[in-house]
Amino acid sequence: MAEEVILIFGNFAILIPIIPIVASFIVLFIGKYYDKKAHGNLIALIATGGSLILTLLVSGEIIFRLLFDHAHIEEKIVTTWFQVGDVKVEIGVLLDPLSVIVSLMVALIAFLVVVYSRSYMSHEGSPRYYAEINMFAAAMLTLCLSPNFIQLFIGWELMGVCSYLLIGYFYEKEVVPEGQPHPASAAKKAFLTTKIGDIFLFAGIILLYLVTVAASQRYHGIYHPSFDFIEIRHMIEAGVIPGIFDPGLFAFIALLIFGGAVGKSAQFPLHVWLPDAMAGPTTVSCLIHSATMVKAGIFLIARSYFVFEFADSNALLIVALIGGITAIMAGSIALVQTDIKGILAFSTISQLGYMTIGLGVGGMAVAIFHVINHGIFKALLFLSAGSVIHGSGTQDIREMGGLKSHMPDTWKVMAIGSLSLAGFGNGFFSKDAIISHARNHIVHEPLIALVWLSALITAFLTAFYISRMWFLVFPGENRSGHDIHESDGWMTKPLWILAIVSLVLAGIYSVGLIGSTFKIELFSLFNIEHHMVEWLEGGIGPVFDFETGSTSIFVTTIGIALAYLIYYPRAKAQITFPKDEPSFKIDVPEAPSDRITNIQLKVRSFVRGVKASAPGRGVQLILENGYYIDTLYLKLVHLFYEYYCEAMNWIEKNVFDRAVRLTGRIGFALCGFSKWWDDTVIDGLVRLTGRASVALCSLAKATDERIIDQGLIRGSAKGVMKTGRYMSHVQTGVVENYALYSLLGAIAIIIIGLLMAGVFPL
Amino acid sequence: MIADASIFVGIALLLFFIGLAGFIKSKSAIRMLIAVELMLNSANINFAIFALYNDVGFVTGQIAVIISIALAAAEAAVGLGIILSVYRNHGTVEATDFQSLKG
Amino acid sequence: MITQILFGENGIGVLTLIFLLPILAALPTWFIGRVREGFARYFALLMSVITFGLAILAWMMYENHSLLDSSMHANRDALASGGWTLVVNIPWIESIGMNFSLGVDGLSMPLVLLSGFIFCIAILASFKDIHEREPAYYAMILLLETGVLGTFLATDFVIFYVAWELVLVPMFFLIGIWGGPRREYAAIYFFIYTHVASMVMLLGIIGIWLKSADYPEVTGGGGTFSFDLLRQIDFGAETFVLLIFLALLFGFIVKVPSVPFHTWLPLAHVEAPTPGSMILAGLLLKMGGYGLMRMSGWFLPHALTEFAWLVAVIGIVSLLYGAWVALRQVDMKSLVAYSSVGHMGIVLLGVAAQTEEGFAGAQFMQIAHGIISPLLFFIAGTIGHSAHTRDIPKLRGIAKHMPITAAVLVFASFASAGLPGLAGFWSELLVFIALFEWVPVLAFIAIFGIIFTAAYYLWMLQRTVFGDKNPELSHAHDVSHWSQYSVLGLLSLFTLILGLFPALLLDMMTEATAFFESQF
Amino acid sequence: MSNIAIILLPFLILIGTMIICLLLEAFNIARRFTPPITIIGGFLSLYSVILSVNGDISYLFGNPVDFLDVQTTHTHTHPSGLFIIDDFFRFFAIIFLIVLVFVAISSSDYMKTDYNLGVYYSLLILATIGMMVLVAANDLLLIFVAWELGSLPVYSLAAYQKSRAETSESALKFFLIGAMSSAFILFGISLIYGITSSTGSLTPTSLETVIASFADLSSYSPLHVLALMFLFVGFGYKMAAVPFHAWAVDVYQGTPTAITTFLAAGSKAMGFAAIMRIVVVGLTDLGEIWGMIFAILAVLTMTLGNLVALVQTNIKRMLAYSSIAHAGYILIALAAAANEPAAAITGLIDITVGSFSIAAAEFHILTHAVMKIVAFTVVIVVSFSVGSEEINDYAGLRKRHPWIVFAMTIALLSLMGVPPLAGFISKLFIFFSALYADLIWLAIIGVINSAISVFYYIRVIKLMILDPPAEELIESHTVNVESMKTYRIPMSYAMAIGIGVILIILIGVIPGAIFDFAVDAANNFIQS
Repeated sequence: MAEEVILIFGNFAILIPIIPIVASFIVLFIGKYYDKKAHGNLIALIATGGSLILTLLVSGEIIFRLLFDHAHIEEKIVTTWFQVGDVKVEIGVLLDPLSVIVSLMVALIAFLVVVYSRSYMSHEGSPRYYAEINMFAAAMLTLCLSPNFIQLFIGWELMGVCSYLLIGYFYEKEVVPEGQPHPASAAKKAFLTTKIGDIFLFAGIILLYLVTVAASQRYHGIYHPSFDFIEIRHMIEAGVIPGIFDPGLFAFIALLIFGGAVGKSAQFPLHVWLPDAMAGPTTVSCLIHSATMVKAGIFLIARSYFVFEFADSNALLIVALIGGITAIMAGSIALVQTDIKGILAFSTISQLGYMTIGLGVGGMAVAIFHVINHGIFKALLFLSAGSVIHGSGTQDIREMGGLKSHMPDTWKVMAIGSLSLAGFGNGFFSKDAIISHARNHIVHEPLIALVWLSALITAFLTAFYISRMWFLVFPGENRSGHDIHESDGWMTKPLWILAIVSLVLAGIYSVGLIGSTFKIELFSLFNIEHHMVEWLEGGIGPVFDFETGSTSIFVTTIGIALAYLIYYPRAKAQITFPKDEPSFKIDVPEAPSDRITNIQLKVRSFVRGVKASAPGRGVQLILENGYYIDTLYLKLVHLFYEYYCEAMNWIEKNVFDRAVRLTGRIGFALCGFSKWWDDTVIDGLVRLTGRASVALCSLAKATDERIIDQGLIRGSAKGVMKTGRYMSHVQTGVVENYALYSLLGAIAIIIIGLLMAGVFPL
Repeated sequence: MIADASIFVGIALLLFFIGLAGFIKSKSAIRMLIAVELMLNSANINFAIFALYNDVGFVTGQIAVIISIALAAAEAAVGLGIILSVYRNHGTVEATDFQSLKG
Repeated sequence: MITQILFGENGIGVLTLIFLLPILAALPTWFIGRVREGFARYFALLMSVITFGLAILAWMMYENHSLLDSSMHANRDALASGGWTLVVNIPWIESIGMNFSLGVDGLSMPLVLLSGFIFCIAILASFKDIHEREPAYYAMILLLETGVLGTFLATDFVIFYVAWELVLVPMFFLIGIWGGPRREYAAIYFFIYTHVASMVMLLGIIGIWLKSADYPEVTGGGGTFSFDLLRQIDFGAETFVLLIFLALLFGFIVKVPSVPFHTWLPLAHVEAPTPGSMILAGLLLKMGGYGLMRMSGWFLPHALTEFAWLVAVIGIVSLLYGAWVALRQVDMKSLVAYSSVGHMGIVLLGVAAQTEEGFAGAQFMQIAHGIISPLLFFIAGTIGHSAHTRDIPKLRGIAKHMPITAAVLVFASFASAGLPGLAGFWSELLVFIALFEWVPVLAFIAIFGIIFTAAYYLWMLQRTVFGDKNPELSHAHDVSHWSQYSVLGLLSLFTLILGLFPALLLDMMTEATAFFESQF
Repeated sequence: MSNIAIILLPFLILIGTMIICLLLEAFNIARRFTPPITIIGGFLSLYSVILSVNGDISYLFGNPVDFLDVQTTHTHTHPSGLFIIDDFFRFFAIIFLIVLVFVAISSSDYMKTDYNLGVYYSLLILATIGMMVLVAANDLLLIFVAWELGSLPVYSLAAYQKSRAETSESALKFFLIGAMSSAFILFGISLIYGITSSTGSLTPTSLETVIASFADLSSYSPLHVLALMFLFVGFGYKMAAVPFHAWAVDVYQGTPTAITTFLAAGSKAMGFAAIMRIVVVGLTDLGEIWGMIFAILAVLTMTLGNLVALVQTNIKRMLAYSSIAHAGYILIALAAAANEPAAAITGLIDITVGSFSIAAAEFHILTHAVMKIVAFTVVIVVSFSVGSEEINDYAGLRKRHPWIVFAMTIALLSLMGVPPLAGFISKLFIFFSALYADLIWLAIIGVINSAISVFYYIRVIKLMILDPPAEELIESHTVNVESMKTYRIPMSYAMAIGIGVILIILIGVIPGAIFDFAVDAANNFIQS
């Protein structure tokens, strides 16, 4: 435990999530009446703004203390929520470098998105929208600041719901463009897919808690299990667990927790929901599905990194491999996207893959570093894309082109964002740090080499697809003829803020890099990567790896150059896409040959040749269908729903219900049978007995002749016929028969009585 | 002393079962009534015999016989009344024919 | 003075009042309704609110609330050892030692509060729904209330059984007279199925009575029905006790209901009038859960240990199967009914785990489901009433036609699917903690139920709430009456409150949970 | 003299009432007052019985010399008297008188058009007197006389509506079977007389002598057993225990419903009272023998009654089978009374297994009587209103007669054993008696049977309340549409039904006092 740290603003940190959630309800109920024109935007604005200011104060205070006091800050302000048996759940905030850094980014982007929405959602907005956005911000901030797994999980699930509601925001859409899902369907898919991950996380949390049941006994001497991050970490660090549980179990728990991250952070194989999630408003895609919520998975792993560190090393290897697969897969799919948001969506998945790689190769701090940077530039890119869509009225990049002249602000900020993503702005530093970490890690895990390779290839792909997008959107002539206009200040100002933040960050990193390279004390204060590692992992920051840096700059440059050669229109020429070709999606644009340079011509014809070839077509098809993963899942769900559930339903309708009714029917049949039995069989027996007794009487020679006569005659002559008649009668209604019943009963009773009295020995 | 009376008891029993058999085998209601009388009278034999052989006061059994005869007569009266009304309604007294109440 | 007589140490007892008020009010309700059409509802509402108020008073006494005079505070000494407080014990049939005995503890107190609340809500929900033969209807509801409350309050097996059976008759009529098109079939089915199950339960009760005679040191000789004496007996796990357990278990899981004894439920739910469904889902199912928890924790813990696997398997099958079948349902009410089957499976799982957490989770699920499922049924009923159909494929774009209803439907669906922060989540957390501690494999199977649960709700929402405007629903109108607003508002509010402040419920049952675990 | 008069007051009142009825009839004056007079007389008699409930045992007509002497004692030492007036008598007398009052009430409208009312009511009273004497009898011969007195008027009553074909048919069946059962009883008595008279007793047919001579198991001969079995068969007819039940169904259906009530509620109780007097209490040492027989008969009777009731279409037949089933339940208690009668029940003071079981049986006889009165009275009302006794014609009855339907529902639920109605409590006591006597299997079969019975009762409730009146019903010839529209329920029926329903609920909710009385009666009875 560190020395006592006295925080001023930190005591109010609990308000950070509370402000937006309260505002969320206020907007919902009075948004219709107050600030009517903007659907209650003002309230949301004030709330997120207040939250941002508070976050700035809190994080500023903490970062200041970290930088200058070198204090180890881990401040938990909690109160008991409830307790039942051993289970004690607390609620409150945990202030440490990780939580404040991520919160700061979340609060910033949330605020900017709300500002941006004022204009962007002026027609389609509603109080519901702002309520949900605020609710989301509150949930994400709750998650970031949560001191234990339960609170984290609550924030986590609440985000899922907000995401669900916001993806389905345009639920009343009647028709959707072909190939795109209906918002309601997309929302459902997103929620359910992430839910699959969530249950693994849920299981992981509970198993970890159960581990602490025994561990706490050793640690505290009493049973004091906990969901608390710090508490569990202390237990693990104190070494009380090794004797009880082996790292294999921990690897299992770690992978369960990672399962949650796979869902939320859209890692392979649960990434399928994220592209569909773009059905929501662009602001939502920006805030939730690229900048913040999808980072929650990365944040979660960083938060519980002590589990991964303690666990068997295979756990982290799997994390890294999943990250590698995701990165390269999504990057390659992004190549063929024509929807501007689709490109950015796959790009997000791919970048999340990077972060996962970072986590998997032991670079938790650099992963978070990339979270921050990616948050900034991806928010910038998405908001710019929103501006583009808003201005051009379409999402299809084939219908764009030439926007540069119409949108003076947007093209600039988008260029900054694209460069950053490609690896030239602030994105360079964190991405490079991840790649270099991966490279260093190959020594420990040979398989990481593959991951490293995939990271490098992805760097190339990233540069290529983002350049392709930019080249197709901004330069040249417009291809659709829409009326294009620049967005208003409510939209461009947040863009510029983000762009400037991005540039400033790039500047700071560069200064820090220079500082640490040339050992300049003052400058190295700006080496954020270094600090991140120090704060988050408690170690010494890595030295910048020039080899990796130059390699990645090299592949990035190649990517941009290639894109330039293929897609750059060169002049304000009208270029078209051959729409009749079956796979025109990734086809290169046609343009008058004299307008382009020789080398461009050659490259383009080469690319065309490749694509026209059979393997080329196959690859295209695979990429366009996202490796058929989505199709496979759909098929499976379809099979499950149509066949399995239907089978269950059939069982329900036919087996259980029928069984009950059959029981009833058997019961009734039994009654009928017993009636029949009563009426015919017993009756028959009774008659038989009667006849026997009559015969007995005749043998005794003391009978009335007539009775014998009649009895014998009837008994012999009509016996058979009569029996049949009696059998056919249901109930005779004949009084002698009733007497016969009695006779049988009487005889039986007498026999039983005699036997039981012991008069006759048995 | 029962041993002495046992032959008579046997006869009474036999008579009772003859009556029962008659009751069961008869078709006519009147005949059935007669069979019941037979059964009642078999009990009367018992009473009389036991009074003779066993009873110190000789009284109870014989009183019983008288009571039983009186009751049998009352019963027969009621029974014949009913049979009469049945005959009025159905035109027959064959008990086997009355099967409207069944099921 | 009056408070002394009513609530004091040797007074009538607040629980007696709670128990008797509804049934005594039933006949006046009927008469008032006959005298002046339309007054029955207000009178019934008043009576149920007073009952609820008394339940709250009982709760305050139970909690030794500082607002109350200390003379009204309950004696909580017995709670820690599984006893009851606020006990009422009036000789009923002296010759065989049967007593009219009531009491509350941590297990029954929340359920009593829930019953009081849900009956107020159900009567409110009837305002716009029931227009036919109102006097009789409200009298039936009040009769039902006594039965339900009696089941939870009874501390004697005979009273318990009497109250348990008392529930059947009014419910039979509620379904049979005010129900849907197949109401007669449903009513008969419901009655016969549950009555036969009760008979088996009665065998179990008789069995436990017989068995208790083997412990004269506790009972003072002879058998006993008294909960208080029975819990002091340490029944072993011999064959006879196991048979008793199975007989009682059958009675309870038919009521719960669990697969494969659940077939009456969807039928009854679909055909019952909406308030009837609300009571059915909110309270009648809880009677089964309550019985199971009471039996396994208080009387036959060792038998539960023997049969925990069975209970757990039934629970898990109910959870998964209920969800699978719910996915294919067409009628909204039927879907919610199957969801009830699934959720009550979680109660079984919680009990089977035999730990504090499991017990607390099961009880939490009882209460949470007791609030959420009436809300869902009310919405389904309102939609059915307004749109003239409850068939999911025929509904589309409800959000446009009935925005408030749709919003609450979304809320309720998420609450039911166990969204953290709302009532349903805590029970899942606690039950799964218990399950993972007990048999992790089972827990891993069961946990998939959460996904399927979410799946059928979202699939339902997608097809009903969302989508474009539906011309066929142009006649549909949103809730407009104050009673409807209050039903939606109150139920949603309590869902939220229970989610945000789970301690409200869990603190009430601290002693009960501790006692439950100590039994194993 | 005065003492005797007071003790015999219930009888005297009834006899007086009967004479008044006959006189009114004979002189043809104020005949329409016959029903009220009967009701008042029955009620006064009932009141006098209730007033005299004090736990005393009085022996009457014991010593020929001091014929009118009354001996009141708890611990008698010598045989004394033809009559025993104890709480057992009073309990059954109350049942019979309740039945009488109810039947008189429900007949008053039924018989309105009949011209010899006086005869009808005096027969009713006479049968009641017979049944009461039977319960009070302390001598086999008196028992037989009382039996005949309780039966013969009922035969006449059953045949009372001479013009109805099915009535006379059922009366004939009833009579023939009844006469046969009398023969069985008489034969049994004659055999017992043979046994007891050989011991040299001066009062060979007195119950004390009989019991004493049967007490010694070692001197058993087949004759002992034979005698008992004859008696058993004879009484079995009245109880309608399987296999002696077959007549009951037809007769219940065919007889006028008021008399059916009398049969189901009164005559059946008489059978049980007789068998309790002679067999159950008197011959406890033979418990093993007839305990088993009772148990077997109970199972047969319950099961057959319930199962066959399921497939009935006529409500009276259904109720008849239900009545048979209930006889089975009562037989459970009798079987229990046999098993270990003297064993004490721990926790209960002054109650042995035997007395508890007998009390349970008495209690169930009482509740069964009340339930059947309500049910059959409803059947009368409906048969007048709807003109049908078919169950299917009860469809949608609630629209016509909501109150009647309510009463029928309560009665059927009570028969079903739904708490907190009377039928539940009395059944519970019965099952308990089986448990106390270690006859768990019997209790289980009883519970299962109880579950089966739900099906046919609930069917009627469903038809009455949930179903709409069937279309074909309106057009069917079985239904008198005119009468259905105009029929107003006579006050007398409404009163009978209302009181019955209140009794069902009251007994269910506060059974304590009545059950205590039943236990007292049983204790009292075992002592005597």
